[in-house]
Amino acid sequence: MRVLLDNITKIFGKVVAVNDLTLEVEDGKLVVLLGPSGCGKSTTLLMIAGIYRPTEGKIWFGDNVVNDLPPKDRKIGLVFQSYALYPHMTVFENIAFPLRLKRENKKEIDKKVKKISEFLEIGELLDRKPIQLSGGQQQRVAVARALVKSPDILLLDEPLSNLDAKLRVVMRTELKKMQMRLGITTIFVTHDQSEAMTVADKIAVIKNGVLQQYSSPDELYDIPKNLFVATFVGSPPMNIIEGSLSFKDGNLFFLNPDVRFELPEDMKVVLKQERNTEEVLFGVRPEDVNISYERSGSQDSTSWLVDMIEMMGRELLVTLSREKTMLKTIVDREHVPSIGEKVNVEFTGKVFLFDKYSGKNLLCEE
Amino acid sequence: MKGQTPRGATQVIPKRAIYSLKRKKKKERRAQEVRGEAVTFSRRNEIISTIIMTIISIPIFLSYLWLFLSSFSAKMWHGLIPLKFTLHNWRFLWQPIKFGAVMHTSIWPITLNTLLLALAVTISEVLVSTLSGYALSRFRFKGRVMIQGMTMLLHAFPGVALLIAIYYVLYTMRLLDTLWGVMLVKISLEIPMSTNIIKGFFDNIPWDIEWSSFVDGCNRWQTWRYVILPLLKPGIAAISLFSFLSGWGEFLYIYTFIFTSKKQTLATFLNSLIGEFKFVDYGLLSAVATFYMIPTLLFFIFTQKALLQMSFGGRKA
Amino acid sequence: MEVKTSSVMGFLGPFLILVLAFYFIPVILTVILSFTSMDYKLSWDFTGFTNFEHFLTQSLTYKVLLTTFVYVALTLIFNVGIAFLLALMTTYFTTHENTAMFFRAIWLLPRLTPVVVYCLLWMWIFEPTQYGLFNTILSLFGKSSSIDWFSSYPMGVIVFANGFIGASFGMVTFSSAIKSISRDYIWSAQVDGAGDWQIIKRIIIPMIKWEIMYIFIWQTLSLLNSYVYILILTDGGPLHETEVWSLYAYHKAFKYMEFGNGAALSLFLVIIGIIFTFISWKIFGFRKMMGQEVSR
Amino acid sequence: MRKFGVLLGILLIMAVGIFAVTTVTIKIEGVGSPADTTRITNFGDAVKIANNILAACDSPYRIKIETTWFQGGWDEYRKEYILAFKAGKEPDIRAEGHEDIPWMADAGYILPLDKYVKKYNDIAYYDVYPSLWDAVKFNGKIYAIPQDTEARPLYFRKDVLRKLGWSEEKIANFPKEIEAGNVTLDDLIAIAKEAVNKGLVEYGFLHRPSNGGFFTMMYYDFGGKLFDEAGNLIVEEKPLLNTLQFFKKMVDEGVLPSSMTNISWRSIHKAFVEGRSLFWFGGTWHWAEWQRVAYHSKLGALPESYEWENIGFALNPPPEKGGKPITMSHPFTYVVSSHTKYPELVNLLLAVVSSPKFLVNHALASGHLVTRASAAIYPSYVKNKFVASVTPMLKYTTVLPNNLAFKKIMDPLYGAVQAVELGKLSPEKAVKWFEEEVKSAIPNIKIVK
Repeated sequence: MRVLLDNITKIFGKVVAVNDLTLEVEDGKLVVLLGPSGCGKSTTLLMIAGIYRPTEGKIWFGDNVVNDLPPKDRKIGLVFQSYALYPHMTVFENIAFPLRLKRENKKEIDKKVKKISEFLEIGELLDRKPIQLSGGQQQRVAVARALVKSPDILLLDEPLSNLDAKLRVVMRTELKKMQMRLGITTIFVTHDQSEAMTVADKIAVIKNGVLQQYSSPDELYDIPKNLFVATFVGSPPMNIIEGSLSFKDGNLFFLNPDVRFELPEDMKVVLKQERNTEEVLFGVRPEDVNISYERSGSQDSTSWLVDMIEMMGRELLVTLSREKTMLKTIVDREHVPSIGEKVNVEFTGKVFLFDKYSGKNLLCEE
Repeated sequence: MKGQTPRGATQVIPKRAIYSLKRKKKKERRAQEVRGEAVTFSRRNEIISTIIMTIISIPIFLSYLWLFLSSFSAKMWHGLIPLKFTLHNWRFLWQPIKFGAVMHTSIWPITLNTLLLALAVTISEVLVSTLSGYALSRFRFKGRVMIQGMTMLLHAFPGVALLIAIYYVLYTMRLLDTLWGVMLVKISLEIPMSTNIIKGFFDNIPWDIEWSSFVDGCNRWQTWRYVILPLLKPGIAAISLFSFLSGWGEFLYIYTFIFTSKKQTLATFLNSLIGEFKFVDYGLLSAVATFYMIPTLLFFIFTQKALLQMSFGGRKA
Repeated sequence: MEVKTSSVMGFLGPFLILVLAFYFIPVILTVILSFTSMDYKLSWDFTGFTNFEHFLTQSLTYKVLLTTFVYVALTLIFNVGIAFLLALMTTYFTTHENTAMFFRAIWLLPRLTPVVVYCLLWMWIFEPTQYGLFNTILSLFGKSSSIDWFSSYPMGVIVFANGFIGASFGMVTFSSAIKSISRDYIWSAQVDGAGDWQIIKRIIIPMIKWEIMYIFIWQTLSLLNSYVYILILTDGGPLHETEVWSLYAYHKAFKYMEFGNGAALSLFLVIIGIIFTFISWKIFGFRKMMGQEVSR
Repeated sequence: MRKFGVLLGILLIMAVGIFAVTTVTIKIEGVGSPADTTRITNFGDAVKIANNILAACDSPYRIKIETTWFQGGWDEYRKEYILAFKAGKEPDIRAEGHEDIPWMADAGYILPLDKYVKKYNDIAYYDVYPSLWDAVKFNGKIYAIPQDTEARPLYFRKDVLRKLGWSEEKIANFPKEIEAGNVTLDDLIAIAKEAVNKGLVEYGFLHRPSNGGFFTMMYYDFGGKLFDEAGNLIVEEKPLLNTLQFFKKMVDEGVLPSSMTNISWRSIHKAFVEGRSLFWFGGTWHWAEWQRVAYHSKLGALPESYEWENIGFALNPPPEKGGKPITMSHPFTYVVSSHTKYPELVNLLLAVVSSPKFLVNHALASGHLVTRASAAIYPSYVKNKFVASVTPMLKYTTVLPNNLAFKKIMDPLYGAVQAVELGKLSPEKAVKWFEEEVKSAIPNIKIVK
């Protein structure tokens, strides 16, 4: 089922939780609402669920406006971060609860519960109480309860946040697999960008109730529309350096007391000449910062001081500094610098430019 | 941000907290507002429930209103609507009142008695229960569980069933007809409960805090004064409040164990005004009763919000 | 902390002495007294089981037993019911926290009011003339003759008066219990298709059942033992219609000066108290109760 | 020099006299209707006289008194004494209804006073009415000093009778007709019914709203006895039934409110003094009470002239024509704690307070009757029209039995009346209920069928 949020606004008292949000979730896709806590993503989800009524705007399910439809009539399944498994009911009763409320007959209920629990591999747990289950099992039960009534839409509110790190990684893949198998339209709320990147067909990044960008994970990573998206997506986050643009000899430079970088040709095309002395933010992802130990001929490379080295497993995260600027870079373990060492830096991959004041990506013209 | 009070938040706060938690209140209000935004929320149900609540609250609401109003009025229409303002009913404040041909003593010594009793009960109850609460929470010793079970058991049957026997105990201790005797009975009756409350508060103060204060260089006294006491304050406030009010309102023990009219308190005084002869002068009675209610009302006004946030009863996780 | 008995006694001493003096000794004295024929002479003459035989053979005893049962049952239903209703309405149905606070505050007032003042209020509410509150209300609805509540509905009077006090305790307990139910449960039940009634029945009630049980047990005990309000309001009358067990014991002892008989009767209450305590330990689990403070 | 020596000697004696004086505190407690406080306040003057006497006798003691007026019911009054006695906090002198003497004497709470009665006989007790001594005896010993007595008349509103068309003469003769046995209780009901039906009054009758001697008096009126020849406590079923039927009839005829026992004293007095009730089964002290307590919503406390104009009183009529009318006395007495430290001083005080002046003072102030012949001829007493009118009633008086167990009959009797009035039990069933109650309280009581 296609879900369309049409200029949705939600105001609590004086607080604008969601501001003029428009979003279309295509049928059968998994869309992630991503943003820091308090950004309005959960509110949006709860509006879709029918818990909240939007202050303005319309919510479409397929061809119907569902603004006034109570949750029970929306044919949705909802999984909370806390799972909200009723502690006084067994797993079976929990899963059967929606069906019982619909007064389906007993046999039918048994059949459906059995089917869904086998699908989610929790068939043996049916007689237990939620408190006797592990986090992962609880999560499966919650999903089972959401799915048992064959909803049109599955809503997941931070479903993985209560799991430990290892399990989280496993479960997110499983969730994705399950969603693909069922082909159910799914809206998934999370604050974890890596989780979002792995599961989503499309990601909506929200900040302070405003939609920042709605696109596929690739696009989000490659063409962030603004500084917020750029820094929020990707780990470790993008390096941001303050400075200005300057044309010289037909070349466009990013300038800063510590950094001088000639921008690639294609950028020059996008950016107009007039932007000569404009103050901008220069962004480069850590994985695109290369260090070398010998002075290269390049003008752009200057010598930086190695401040800190953090072990990240396969790679190392190195913090470099020079006068007023700090840079983080990822270095593989074959070339380990030592602290206090001076190194040269090269920006090899994609770089980004943002407006210092609006935060807009200067390279995406709308 | 989800518009809800996280489950944890209500549990972190020490139970029976008297102090007002502004933040929590805000959150609660927000949670309520949020509910009002729900699609399922029915304005009609809210109105119906408000109407039901109003109707069942009428007796309480009107009777207290009546108490207050009739103390200031010379005449009441149908006992409900005051017709004429007067201070006559309050004359007991500046002169001994006469009822029939019986002169009653001035109210002030009686008020002083009541106040002394209430304060004595409050102070001793706080002292005794803090000591015992601390011991039960912090020490591991033989019979601890037994004593705790005992506090529970005592809690279950109020001493009124034991009135006759308590009379004998007081008699043996030569404490009959003294407010001290009544005070002791009152305290004994209530310490099992207040010990339990205080023990709960001690339980909520982690050992770590105490240890870290030692590490930080506090001695035992400083730990007590700067670390434990502030955390205990809400509990002490709760006990003080309840013991004061119960001492202030005490009737039966004074009625039974006090024989000298000089040692009357407001409760027995008011009861004697109502009297066997049922000379029900509602104007005067309501004035005395309102006077008697003043501390209660003050406490009520200042602490009702906190009172309402206190939770009672063991919650089984 | 392992400590010496002596220092424990330093802390627990005052507590233990008081409890010993005003609970244990009285309980023992009550037991002893119940085997004496102590009367207005206040002498300890042992008469064996005479007192128990006496009250077991009296028809009044059974009437009182029945009255007590009816009184406790009605008041319990009234005050636990109202408490639950209020808690639900002030936490679940009302969105205005101030309204909720107002009602909860109003219901808390009776508990804080001194006994005698509270009884005075009810004397006025049930005043048999047209000046009483209920009669005034009835007359507003066109009923001309006043009802003599105290003699026509004495049980109603004491049930109401005690119910209104008791309700606040349950209300506060239930309210905080309902509030501590995570919103997620309610929301997820809504999504699962539950209406208000279903949520109350299937989510809220099961989730606060411990509190409900606790309040039931606690209130039963307090109702069995509280007679002061009845003493002041109806004094057990008319015709023993409101004579509950504890008042019966009080009357025997302090009206007819049959202290031995009175003690025998209150012994019954003491035993019930102990039984109830054990039951609640069983239900709530002794250790668990120890860990979690229970009060009021 | 000798003069000086004499002076010194006198001074010395005086000094010894002064310094040797010990003031002892005697505690006194009383109870009763709000108009009865003279029972206690009389001591205020009596103590001065007693101290003069002590001074005159060079006694080293002086008396100071501490008085308490008890507010509460009779049960509480009793309970208070027992508990206070045990605690050593009981008053030295206490005003008690005579019917409480048996248990107090039996338990040793009060002092036998024969010795002192003899001692002060010539000045204070020689002319106390002998019947009153009977009322204060237990096992042949005197345990109390009679303090007052009274009668319980039937009050009626003259103004209402006038409106019923009665002539002044008929109204004036009404008490005499009753005394002669020409008016029965049923006749009263008929008169009351007429007045109620004509809308002249709200109530035909009112009686006391709480337990008291009145109900026993009505039982006596219907011929009931409480003792057999051997002096054992009994209850007679037939008179009891008749008594209850009488109350039932009053309610059925609409002349007595069924909720009689729930009306407050204040409303009752108010209703009667305002003429809203034709009859009132009261006591002589009410006459004084109406003059002292502002019951009337317009007049406040009644002037005596108003009373004479509008209120009459008579004996309580018999149930059948030609029968004997009845009234009841409830002598109040002073008892002395057996633990008093100063029995001599206490008895001196009692002798003083029993002097005619104080008896009359109390009698006139509270509407009671005096206990001594010498007080009965006291000028102000003789002059008092009311006292003169009610004293002859004593010819027809009865008293409550001085018996330990009597209270256990009195309570169920009141309960039965209440039940019948409220319509909760029929008179027959009420009798049964009464018997059950009494039997369980006094297992060996004889019930005469």
